[in-house]
Amino acid sequence: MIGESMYQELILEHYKHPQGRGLREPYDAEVHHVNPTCGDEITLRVKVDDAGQILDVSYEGQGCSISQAAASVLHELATGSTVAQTLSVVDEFTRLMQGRGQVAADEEVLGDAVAFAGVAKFPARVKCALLSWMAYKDAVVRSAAQ
Amino acid sequence: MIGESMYQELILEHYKHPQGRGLREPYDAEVHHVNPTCGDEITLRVKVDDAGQILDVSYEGQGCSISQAAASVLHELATGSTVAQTLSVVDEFTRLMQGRGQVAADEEVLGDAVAFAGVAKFPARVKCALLSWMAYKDAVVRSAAQ
Amino acid sequence: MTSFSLDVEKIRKDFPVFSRELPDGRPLVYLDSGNSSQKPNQVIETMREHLALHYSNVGRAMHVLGAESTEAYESARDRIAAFVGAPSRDEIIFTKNASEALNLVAYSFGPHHWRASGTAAGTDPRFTLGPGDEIVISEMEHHSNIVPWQLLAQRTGATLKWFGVTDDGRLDLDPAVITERTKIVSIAHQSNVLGTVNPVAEVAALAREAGALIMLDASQSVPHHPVNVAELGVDFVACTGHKMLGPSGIGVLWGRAELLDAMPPFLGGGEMIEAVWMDHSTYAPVPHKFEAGTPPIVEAIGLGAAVDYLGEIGMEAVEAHERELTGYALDALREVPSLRIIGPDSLEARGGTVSFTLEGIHPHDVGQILDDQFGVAVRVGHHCARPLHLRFGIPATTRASFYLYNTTGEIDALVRGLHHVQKVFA
Amino acid sequence: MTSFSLDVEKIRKDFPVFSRELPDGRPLVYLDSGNSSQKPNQVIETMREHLALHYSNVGRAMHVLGAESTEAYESARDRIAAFVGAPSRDEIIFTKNASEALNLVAYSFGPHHWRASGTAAGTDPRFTLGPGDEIVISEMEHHSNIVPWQLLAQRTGATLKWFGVTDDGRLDLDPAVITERTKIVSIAHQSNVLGTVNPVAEVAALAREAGALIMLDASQSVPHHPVNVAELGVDFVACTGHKMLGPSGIGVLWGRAELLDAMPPFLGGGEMIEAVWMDHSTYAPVPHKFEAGTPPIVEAIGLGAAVDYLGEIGMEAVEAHERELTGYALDALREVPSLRIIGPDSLEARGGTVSFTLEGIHPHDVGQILDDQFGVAVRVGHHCARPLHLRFGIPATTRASFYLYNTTGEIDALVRGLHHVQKVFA
Ligand SMILES: Cc1ncc(COP(=O)(O)O)c(C=O)c1O
Ligand SMILES: Cc1ncc(COP(=O)(O)O)c(C=O)c1O
Repeated sequence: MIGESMYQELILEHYKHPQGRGLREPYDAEVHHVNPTCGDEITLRVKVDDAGQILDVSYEGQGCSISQAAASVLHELATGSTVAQTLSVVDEFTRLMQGRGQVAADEEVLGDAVAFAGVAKFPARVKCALLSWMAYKDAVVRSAAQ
Repeated sequence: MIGESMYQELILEHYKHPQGRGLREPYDAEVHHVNPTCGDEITLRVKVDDAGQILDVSYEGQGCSISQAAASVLHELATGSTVAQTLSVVDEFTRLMQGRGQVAADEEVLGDAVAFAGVAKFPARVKCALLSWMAYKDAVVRSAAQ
Repeated sequence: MTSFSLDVEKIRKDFPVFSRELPDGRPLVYLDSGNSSQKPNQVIETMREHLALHYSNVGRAMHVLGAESTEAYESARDRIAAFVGAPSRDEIIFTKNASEALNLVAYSFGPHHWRASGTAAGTDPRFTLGPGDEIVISEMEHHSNIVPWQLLAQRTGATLKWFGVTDDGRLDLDPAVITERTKIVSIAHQSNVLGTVNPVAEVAALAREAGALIMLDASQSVPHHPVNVAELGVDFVACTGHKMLGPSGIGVLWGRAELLDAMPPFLGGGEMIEAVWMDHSTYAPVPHKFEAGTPPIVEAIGLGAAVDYLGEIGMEAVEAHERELTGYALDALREVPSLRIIGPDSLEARGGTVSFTLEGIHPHDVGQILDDQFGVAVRVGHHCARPLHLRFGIPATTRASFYLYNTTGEIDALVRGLHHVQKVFA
Repeated sequence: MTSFSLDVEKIRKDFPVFSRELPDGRPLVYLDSGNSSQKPNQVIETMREHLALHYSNVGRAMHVLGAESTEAYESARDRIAAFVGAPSRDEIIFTKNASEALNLVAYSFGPHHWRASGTAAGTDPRFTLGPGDEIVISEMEHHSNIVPWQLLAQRTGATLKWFGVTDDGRLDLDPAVITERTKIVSIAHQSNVLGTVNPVAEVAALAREAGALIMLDASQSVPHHPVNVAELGVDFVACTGHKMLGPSGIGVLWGRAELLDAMPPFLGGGEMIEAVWMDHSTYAPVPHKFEAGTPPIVEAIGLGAAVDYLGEIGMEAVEAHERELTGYALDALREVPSLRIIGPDSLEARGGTVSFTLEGIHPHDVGQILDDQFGVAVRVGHHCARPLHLRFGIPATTRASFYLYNTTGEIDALVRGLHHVQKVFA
């Protein structure tokens, strides 16, 4: 059952007015992720400084409002934060998404990303929400490896 | 559901006092049939004269009371009858047995064999009842081929 | 609404789910029967009663409950055989779903060397397959009629070929696809995305001419049209219980007896044998040869109740009702701005399944808002027919599919919902 | 009776079939749970309610009903995983019965040349099999744990070997049977005829030493004992819903995740894929890789309710109760003249299944009269274990099998019936 509408105002806002969209230079790592079940795609770049500060997350993609809005929210949360901090947000977000609606969202950690809590009830949409976040994690790991 | 007890007095009588049991000479054809699901076996011989009169049906076998009694009843019905007559009884008996209890027994044709009507409800027992009758049909066909 | 074919109000009363309210008081508008249908009380009650009072294992048990279960199970086979026009009840094999039925036939083919080595599999030349031999399917197939044949091609080295699909969603019946190397052709009777009903007679004629066997995936036709397997002129037909008012866990394979007899066993186990020794076995006659282990007993009995229900209403009436709904839906959807129907947009040779896209809005969003705001249940995605979507260059569609319990009022609700979706994403 | 372990009177009230009278007013004495068990209201009602109000297809549907069905289906997986002690829920694969689970594993092995040709099947060396390689089973197996391996041996040219059975119905654990050519060992956890519980740890140690995989047919153990698949030290475990208070049409394969990941797909179709193109596919992660097509949704949910029920009562208590019954039955049957027990006649390492012969009376006659005159339902025949009967030189046995709802009074009824049978055929 849908406890609350999945389409929080905040998600629609981000979908209609995506933050930080577009691929920018410079960057340390670029990844391309696809969700084969629904065809959603994202190309994502990160720029990290030596202190582990995220200088930019830039992206381009196509897909449903959830996947697009998730990328936009990610951009806002990550930019200006640190690798360590964002990875723990990614973990919490993943835990929430994979909790099949049984897991309470930690607003302290998640910030705006808490708006996606309703998505967790829909296994098919969880992947949409996670697409950009998994791509981000991948990109950060690769950038560190360089 | 068992409409009536399968163990008609007549069946038990034939089981305890089998008619015409034992393998006898002379004979025109001998067959050996096995029901692999329950291990019932029968060896059966027929002696037919030139006019198509059944002079003897002799048999030896092992198995449950139904298969043993069916052989005994067969011996009584067939001996002294004709090939043509008995084959139509075999057909009627087969029809009854395979009718899953939906088919009314024709007592005129079947005589004592009508006692097996209750068996038709039990797919697993139908083969027991038919074992000797199928063997008989086989033997008669073979004897005619000679 | 008034239906000229069916008393829909009466029918809806048989389906308890329609008496239910969704959260927040939304009514349920169920337009996803192509995915799986709802169940009438007659089916639910038959299953409940059997489980409660008559249940036991079938075939092997000789007591009262065993006899009752066996009788109910085998009588379901009789009724399903009659429903699809099978010449013999023994040609009806119970599987767990249509996918198993399709896989069963695919696994009946073995490489040539099995034949040489006297293996149970592949002893009949019609069921041997090797490099150079061909399997033919189509681009509009459900994954369940694609993947089993891909796996078979991999096992044997045979080549997988397929008919394309035209821009208006019809089978592109290029006669060059089937050749004398073709050993099996397997296509959908009705597409689960396009609604297209394929020209079975023409395909069967091509297959026959080439000496190939032909299988029909009738998962989407048997629930919605009068189907007579004998008249179709094919060798195998698969369908599935849950799409035709029956429970989950039960499917049906029909095959011509002579072929079923020639096929090697598929799953090994209890009930499919005649006699077993440690080093070899002999097998039961069909249908039991293909029903290893305890079958879906209560599920087959439930499906028996479902075909009784459908038979009483009459499949001609079901078909006519869905035709009315489909005509109404095609007209109504044409009015929605930027909506593109994927599949035939006329009523000719098509069933009650309508898939479409809305410009610039992802189907996942369409489906979720329809559900969330209007209680309208449609299916969104590639509907297990990804190659067909690739063919049309789209990742996904929204699909509305109708059944005997649907009304034109529900189609109105869908259209209202689509207008709202467009507003949300404007 | 008074049971020290269970409140049987209370339990019996949960099973509607016990409120039923057989024709002619006979009471029902159900001693055939080894064949299939009866169902409590909790299971029947869960299924009815789901079918009536929450049913839809799983996984693929994004509407309210789809979410409810998916949640119920996947939550059943969670509960079953917990019930059998699976380290991960994703290691629980739903099949249609135990037979399919056993066949699934058998079909995972392919010939060496598949590996060379890069086929999906047979790419992992543990799952390749050829002439000289060995498959090991035992002489006490159910046909469902014999025939799949015979068919595999035929497909690959591997050799089928087996452990014998001792005169008192124990596995003859000749260590020479397993060699370094052995690739898979598959044996019953508990025999469905003898009642014997096999020494899994010893067999597993032999298999491990030889580098072979080991599978357990736990169809007769999971319903009756606390079973923890992780502690058993094996690779695969099969069991079946209908023997453990669940519905027909549902079985379970547990396997170690690492192996399930390495195995090729078995049945192809919807839901088991990641992406499909016309010429190839990629596959979903487990468990979905092995669940092609619409799964037995309501059946899995019913099985979930069954393990909830068993879990609440406690499997230790079920085991203890059956132990009491078995001890009582062995004592009582020993008193019947000319009765011979086939299998262990002590309580050591045995479950609540007692098979026997009566001198000079065919089991088919025994079973039928027990049923007909006393309403006592037992199973007669070879119980899908013909090689075991050949081993003992008998065509068939009569088998009484117990479950949590049985009483010593019912065993008394059996014994009374046996005395009557002897009178009829005297
Ligand atoms: C030991 C054993 N293995 C396998 C099976 C097969 O189970 P199913 O018929 O549910 O496939 C059974 C029961 O029939 C059994 O007792
Ligand atoms: C055309 C078609 N074929 C096959 C299937 C597979 O049926 P099932 O999921 O019951 O195996 C479906 C439905 O999912 C279908 O629509």
